[in-house]
Amino acid sequence: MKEKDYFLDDRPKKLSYSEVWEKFFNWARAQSLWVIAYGTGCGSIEIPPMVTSRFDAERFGVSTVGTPRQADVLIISGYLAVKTLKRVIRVYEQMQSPKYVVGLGACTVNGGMYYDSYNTVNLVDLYIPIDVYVAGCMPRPEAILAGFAQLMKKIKEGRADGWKQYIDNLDKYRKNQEKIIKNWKIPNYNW
Amino acid sequence: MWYKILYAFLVTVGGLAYGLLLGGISRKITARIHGRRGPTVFQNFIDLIKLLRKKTAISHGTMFFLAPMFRLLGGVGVLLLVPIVYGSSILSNFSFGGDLIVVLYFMVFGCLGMALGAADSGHPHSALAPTRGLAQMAGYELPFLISVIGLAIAHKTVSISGLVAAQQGGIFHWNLFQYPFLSIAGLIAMLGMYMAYPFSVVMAPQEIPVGPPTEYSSTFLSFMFSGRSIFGVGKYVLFMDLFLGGATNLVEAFVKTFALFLIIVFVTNVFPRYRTEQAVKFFWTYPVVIGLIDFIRIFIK
Amino acid sequence: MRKIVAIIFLTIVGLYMLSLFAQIPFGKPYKGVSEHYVEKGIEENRGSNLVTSIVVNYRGFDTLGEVTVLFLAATGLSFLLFSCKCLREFKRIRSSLVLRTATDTLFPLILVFGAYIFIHGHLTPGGGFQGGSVIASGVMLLFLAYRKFHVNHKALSTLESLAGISFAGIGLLGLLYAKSFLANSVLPLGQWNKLFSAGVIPLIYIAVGFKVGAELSGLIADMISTTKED
Amino acid sequence: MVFFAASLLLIFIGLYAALVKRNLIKIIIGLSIMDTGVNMLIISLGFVKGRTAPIISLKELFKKGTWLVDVSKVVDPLPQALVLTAIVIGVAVTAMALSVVIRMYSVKKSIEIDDFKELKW
Amino acid sequence: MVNPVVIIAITLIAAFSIGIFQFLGKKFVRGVFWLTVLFDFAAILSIAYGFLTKAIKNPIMVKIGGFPPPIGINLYVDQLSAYLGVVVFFIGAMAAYHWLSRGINDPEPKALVLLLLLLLGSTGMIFTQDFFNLFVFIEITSIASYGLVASNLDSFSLEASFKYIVIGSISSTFVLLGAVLLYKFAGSLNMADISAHINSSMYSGGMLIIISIMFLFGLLIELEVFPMNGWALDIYQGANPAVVAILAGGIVKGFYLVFLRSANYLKFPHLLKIGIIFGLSTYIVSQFFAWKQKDIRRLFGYSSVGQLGLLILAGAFYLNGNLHGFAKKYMLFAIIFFVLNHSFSKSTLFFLADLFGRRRIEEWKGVLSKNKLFGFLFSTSVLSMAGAPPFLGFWAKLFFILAIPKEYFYIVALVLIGAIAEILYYFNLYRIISEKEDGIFDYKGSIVPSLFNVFVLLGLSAFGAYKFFILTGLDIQSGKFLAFITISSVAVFVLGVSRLAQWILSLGMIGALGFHVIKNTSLVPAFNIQSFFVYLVLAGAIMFVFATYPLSKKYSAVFYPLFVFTVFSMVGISVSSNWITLFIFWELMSWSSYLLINQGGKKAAWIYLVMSAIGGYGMLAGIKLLSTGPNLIPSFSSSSAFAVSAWAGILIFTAFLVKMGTAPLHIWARDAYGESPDGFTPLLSGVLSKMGVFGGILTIVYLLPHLSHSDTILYGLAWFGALTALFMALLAIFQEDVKKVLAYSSISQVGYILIGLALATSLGYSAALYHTVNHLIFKGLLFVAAAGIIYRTGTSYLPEMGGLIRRMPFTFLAFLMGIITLAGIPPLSGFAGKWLLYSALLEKRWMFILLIAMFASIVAFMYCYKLLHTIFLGQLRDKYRKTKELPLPLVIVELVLAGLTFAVGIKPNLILSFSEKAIKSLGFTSPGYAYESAHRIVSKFGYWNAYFMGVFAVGSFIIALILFFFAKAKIRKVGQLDIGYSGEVPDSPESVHFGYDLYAHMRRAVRVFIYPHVENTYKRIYNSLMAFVDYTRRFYTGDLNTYALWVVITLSFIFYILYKGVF
Repeated sequence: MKEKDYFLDDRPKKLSYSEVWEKFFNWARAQSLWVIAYGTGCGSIEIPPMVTSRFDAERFGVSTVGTPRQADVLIISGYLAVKTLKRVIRVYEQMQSPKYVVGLGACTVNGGMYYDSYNTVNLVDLYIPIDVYVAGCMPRPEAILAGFAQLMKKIKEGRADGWKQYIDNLDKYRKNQEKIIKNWKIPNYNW
Repeated sequence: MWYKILYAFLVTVGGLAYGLLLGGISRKITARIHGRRGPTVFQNFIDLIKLLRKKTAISHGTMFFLAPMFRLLGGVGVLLLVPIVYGSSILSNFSFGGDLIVVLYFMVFGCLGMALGAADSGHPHSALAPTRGLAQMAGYELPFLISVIGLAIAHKTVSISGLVAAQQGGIFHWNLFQYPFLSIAGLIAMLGMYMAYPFSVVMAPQEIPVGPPTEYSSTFLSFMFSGRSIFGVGKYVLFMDLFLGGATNLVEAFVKTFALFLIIVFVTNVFPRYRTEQAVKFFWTYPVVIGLIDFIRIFIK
Repeated sequence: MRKIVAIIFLTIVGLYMLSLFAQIPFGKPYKGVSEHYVEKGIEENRGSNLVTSIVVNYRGFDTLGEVTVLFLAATGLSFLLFSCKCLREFKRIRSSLVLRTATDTLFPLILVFGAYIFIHGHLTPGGGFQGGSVIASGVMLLFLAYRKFHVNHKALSTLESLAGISFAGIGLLGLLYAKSFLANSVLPLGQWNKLFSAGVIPLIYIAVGFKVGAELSGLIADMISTTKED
Repeated sequence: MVFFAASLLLIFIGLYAALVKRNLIKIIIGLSIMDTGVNMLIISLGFVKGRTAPIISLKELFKKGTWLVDVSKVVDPLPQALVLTAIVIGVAVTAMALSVVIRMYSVKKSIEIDDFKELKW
Repeated sequence: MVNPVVIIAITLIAAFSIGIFQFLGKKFVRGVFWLTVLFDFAAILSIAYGFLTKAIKNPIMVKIGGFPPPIGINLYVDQLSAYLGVVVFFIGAMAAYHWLSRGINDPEPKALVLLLLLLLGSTGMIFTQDFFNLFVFIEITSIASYGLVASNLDSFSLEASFKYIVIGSISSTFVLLGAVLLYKFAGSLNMADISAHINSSMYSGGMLIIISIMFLFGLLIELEVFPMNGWALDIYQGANPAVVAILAGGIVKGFYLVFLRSANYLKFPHLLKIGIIFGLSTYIVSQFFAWKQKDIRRLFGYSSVGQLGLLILAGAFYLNGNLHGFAKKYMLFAIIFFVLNHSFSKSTLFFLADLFGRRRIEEWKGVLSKNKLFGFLFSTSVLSMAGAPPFLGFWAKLFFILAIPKEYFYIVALVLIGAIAEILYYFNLYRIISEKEDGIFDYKGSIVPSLFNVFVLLGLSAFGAYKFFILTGLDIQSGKFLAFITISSVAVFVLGVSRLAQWILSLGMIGALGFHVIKNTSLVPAFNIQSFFVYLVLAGAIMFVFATYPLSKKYSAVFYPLFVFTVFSMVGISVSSNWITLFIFWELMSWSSYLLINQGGKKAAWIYLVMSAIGGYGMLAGIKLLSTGPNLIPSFSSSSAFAVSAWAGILIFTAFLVKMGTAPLHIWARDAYGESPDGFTPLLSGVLSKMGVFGGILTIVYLLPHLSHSDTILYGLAWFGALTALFMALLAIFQEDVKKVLAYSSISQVGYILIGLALATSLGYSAALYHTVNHLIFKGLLFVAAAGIIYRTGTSYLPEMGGLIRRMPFTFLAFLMGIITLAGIPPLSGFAGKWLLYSALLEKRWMFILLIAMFASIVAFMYCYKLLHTIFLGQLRDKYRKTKELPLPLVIVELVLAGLTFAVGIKPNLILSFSEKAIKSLGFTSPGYAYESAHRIVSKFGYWNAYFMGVFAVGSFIIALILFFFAKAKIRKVGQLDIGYSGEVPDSPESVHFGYDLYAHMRRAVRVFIYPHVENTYKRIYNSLMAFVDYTRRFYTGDLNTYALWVVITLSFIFYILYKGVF
């Protein structure tokens, strides 16, 4: 055994699969979106109304889970600080493919009202692939649900392939990430 | 013999489907009580398919790897060891393999396997949850054992078929009416056994993310999921056999298990959650006292 | 408190013992072995002093023990007080002229008297122990009179050893001659009321006399030697 | 009878000293008194009224024509013999006790019992 | 043969001549001294040898002065006085040698004279037949002792000496008065003559009784009876140990003989009363007062005084106890053995105490490990003193208990309680001494005398055992087996030059015995319950001894000998044919296992020993109750001939319950299991506790049917078993030490076996026997694995472990199977036992017990999981990254046992076929269950198909696995810290490992049940007893006046009880 093998350092391999059943499975994936309950910013306050009685996201098969291992969707709920980005990357990488990212609010698009802060990540897309943006500051639950509908549509059509891009272009993403994260102390790839 | 295996396979598949359906119905009812529309009743099937076809999975080690099999095996084993339909040679499954005591102990098999696998993941929450589960088990098993032993002594058998046979001949021969207090104790224990609210501290989805399977994903999780569903059905059938007089045909079995299921769903949706020690203390007081009424009655007789 | 308890319990024990002695006749004739000692004493030993006959002959073994006890005491004392100046706070005082003069005069007489007593142990009241004591009292007188008086320990020790050995040796001779330890059959018994009579009894008593005298003197010397000399 | 009582009294006075007195020398004195009492008692046990001492220096004490002594004329000699031994033993014990006390005095410069209670419990 | 009087004369002459020789130099004096002592010793030895070989038939009578007895003094040397003389001179010579080697303070010739005269005095004392002469010799002895006691010349010894002088004078005053008054009463001083004058009717009047009391009272003072023994204890504490060794080892025994002989000559009718009152009170009081001693010499002093009390009791019974036939003989041998044992071992102890020189017990810490020879001598003496088999003290105690008439059962009980108290303090001392402690050990003086003493003691022990087996007429097979055990363990010790050699030898011996048992059916004629256990023991032992080799490097050289000893004594238990043999081997097992445990946890071992003693002596008391009239040795079957009180059964059962660790007697188990050497724990749990089961079966089958209330007893036992099973399981949950978890688990499981036994039905026995074997398999497995894990990781603390599955996969596999078996989950062998037991309980309708038993097994899951998780699962610590799989022998044993659980799980017949035979040998026709088909076992209530279950479980597991491979995604094995951790990266394994206090929540629920009530009760009892003793021992104020006062008070008390007289 190696001296330190706390972490698996391998990069993820590119996946190939047959397309025959994929359409059916994509349907299933779209109908069963498990969201990791991880609030990265102010927008996470909009998620509870979304899943509870008023807006009832569960009717679309959207439910929350507490662990990245079982989650399909990561919601970037608002502005990302550099520190938070590190955690987001770890959580994202720990999710199992296929996995999707929903960016919530203006902040994820261009930094929003905090665009000129020293600490805000302005373009989240540079660091992790985002499948769906939901505009607004903050978007209301209706808008988030609309975003989920968009995501489902993308999944069913097989276009929600952010996870694939991430694997394919991991070096690029890593470079971007390491550029703004000063002390990179997380493993090479978070399994 | 070989046809038995075929039927066993069918029963397993049927049980899985039934279990998933019941899960879906439960979610639906919960949603309705919340005033939501809720997912479709088939949501659990969809979830299962999704999980099966996740593209990656991680494993932490051998026990982590094997645990879902244990889980599934435990569930299937319990379902197959209890006779579903009284008198049917086919649907009594493998109940010749052992009596109630065997089933009671075999029930632990899957749970232990799952707990071990979970602990192998090295996640502290995964280990915490089984300890809660085992503590709670020590809680609910006491009233459950009271009712089981009471029934066994009363009917002079521990064979499940024998117990069912003793309840034949009309609704008032059911243990639920013959030994109401034992049955109440047993049914309260059943609530604990299903780890639903108010006894859901084991699986507490948010504090210790879903408990033991925290680190499980993809196919592993789908196996655990299906194992859990089948296990649930097996337990319904067992309780049906114990208290509701078993079933003479499949429809009756459906009706009776569904009735048991409803009890759980309704209790679950109206209660908050107990802490572990509260749950244990609860089980060791009210249901035990209730159960002991009949227990002592049988003891004196 | 202790006194009261002591008196109470002593009274209880005393009453029990009184009740015993109340049953013992006082001054009434005796029976048992003493009859034999009195009746046959002269015939068997020829010593006029029946007590001496008993002490040295009938119960000579006791006497051997008794000598041993005294020897033990002397040995033990010199063992415990060996080169001990335990009582160095106490000085021997200078004695008066009268005492010294009297001692000078009396000491030979005392020695002679002591010797007389143990030599005639089998004829008159007295014996080895008594004679020895008398001799030792003479030695004590010397100690009282002369501050710097020392006894010759070596000589005393040799004397007492020789005396002791001769007592036990006489006993062994008895064993040799009469198949019985301390048997009075080594020497002829002689005639009643004569100095040379009663077999080995006078010999034993002489040995005892020397021994007791030496031992008691040693005792006194040992004790006095613990005080300060100047 | 008076002899018995008196010597018993002596014994008990001696015992009393051993039981009560706190001075080691006084205790030894008590033991000596006790010894004396015992010796007196023994002697008085051997006494027979109207008889002579067991020293046969007169012809009259013999039975006619024999060397056998007339028992009815002599007191019991045995207790006297025993007492002789007892006295010597008493002397020896006293000597030992005194030497021990001398040593004790040199250790603690005291001859009170209260200073010699180290060995207990 | 030499004329005894020559001994005295020569000694005297020598003593006198030293006065001259001292001027020639020390060497001459020593020469004279040694010559004399050797001559005396040889002379007495020749006499004693004459008696021993029956060359001298009648007691030797020596006239002194040529006068026949009543006129002159005479010596009377009988067998006992000759033997005692030998002992006195031997001890005297040893003490003199010892003292000389230590250096005698200056006037050495005087000291030698005193020594010589001391020996002379005591010889004369035991030889003479004249009351006054006796007094003279007593005085010689006393005065010599006065001087010798003071010989250290420090304040302690002087104080002791002065106290001795005063009390001794009082004592001799009474002896003298008594002797003279006896003369006045009977007209003679000769003992035999007086005896002829006395008949017991004379005691109705006041005179003789008061005289006798005075005489005997004087001797009683010298015999150090309570409450007049403060001076004696002060001597033991204060005086020179060399002197004390002679006093305690020889002189006091002389006084004892004289006392008994005088009482016998006086035909004293109240001797029994006196013996019981004073002997017993002395024994009990001193054994208890010794508890609080801080000074080792005073502790030995209390022990000596206690032994004397026992001797007085024994002597009183011998002379006056109306014993007949064998009982009288037994009592005589009890006395002889007591005397010998006490003389040799106590003098050794005093020598050793003197050699090391420290007084306070704390300062003795670690002595045992620092000097092996010293340790050996000390251990042997202490063991013999405390009555451990096969040493002499044990045979003495056994003879004594056997000989006491059954009407005096309370004496048996009190003596045994005293013996327990004795073990308590002796081994508290031993605990301190055997602790590990750094530092330099040096002693001044020669160890040779102690060595001699111990060798004699060992020889005498062998003689004692021989005499015991010959006299009692027990089966000689057992005696031979005892010899075999001893010889083989000594052989392992002697021939085993290295641990490897010892290991091979032990393996070979156990294997050879096993082979012998299988080949030669003389030991176990037909397969029955006994051979069942023989096989069990041997199979378990060979497996566990095989596993020990890698661990043995850190064990001391006595580990393997003791291991072999324990194993063979268990075989002895299994083949014993009557209760006494059972008891002997039982004690052998207890003591040897105590010594083994003592290699690890000292305090734990102490508690184990005390509990074992309570059990063992309880058993002896029960056996005593079983004996009837002339039948002193109750055999198993003879006990069925009559009805006995329920107490016999209960008392006998106590021993077994202790070994099983049943609830209120379990307090030893946790620490003893937890802290015993790891190599021994499997045997302790797997086999040794099963001896309790064996005994339980014997008791229930042979004894209980004949007792009154047998049903109640059985039901009570079942409750004890059930509650043990439950509460020990509850306690196991909260332990944080792997072996302590397993310890509680072990006694919890044995609780199940007890339930099975208490059922007393054939199904119950089936369950019990099956579970016995099964428990051996899985608990042995678990303990072996635990031993290996502790060996590899260096800790037994569970929170320190974790993640070891990655390093020890085989061990994990075996451990997992062990745990599944322990939990009783179907495919493996554990379930069958549970099923049989529950069926048996259902059959008997013991519903509540069934409920508790089943519930306990549910609770057991909690600690099962805890063990697996905290050891093997979770995060692997950095320090264990390089840890290897367990050593090969351990892995082999583990895997063999794991394979067994699997095999038995699928085919329970592997065990059941044996247990059926065993049950049939108990007189049952069927095992209580039936085979419906080849594998389907049916009881009255239920059924179960082990084969199917196994195949089903394995088969469906494989099917599930295959299914999984069809459905699986791309699986990556990740690192141990790759866990979902709220986006954070854990910094170390420790920070994310959950291993401490797993059941904190459960603790809140069951706090009241797991509070150590029982343990605290024991502690409270012990502490209050301690406090009581600490307070009451102030009785010995150290004040001379008080001591003297007690003498007077005692005298008035004796007068009062024996002669109402004036009051």
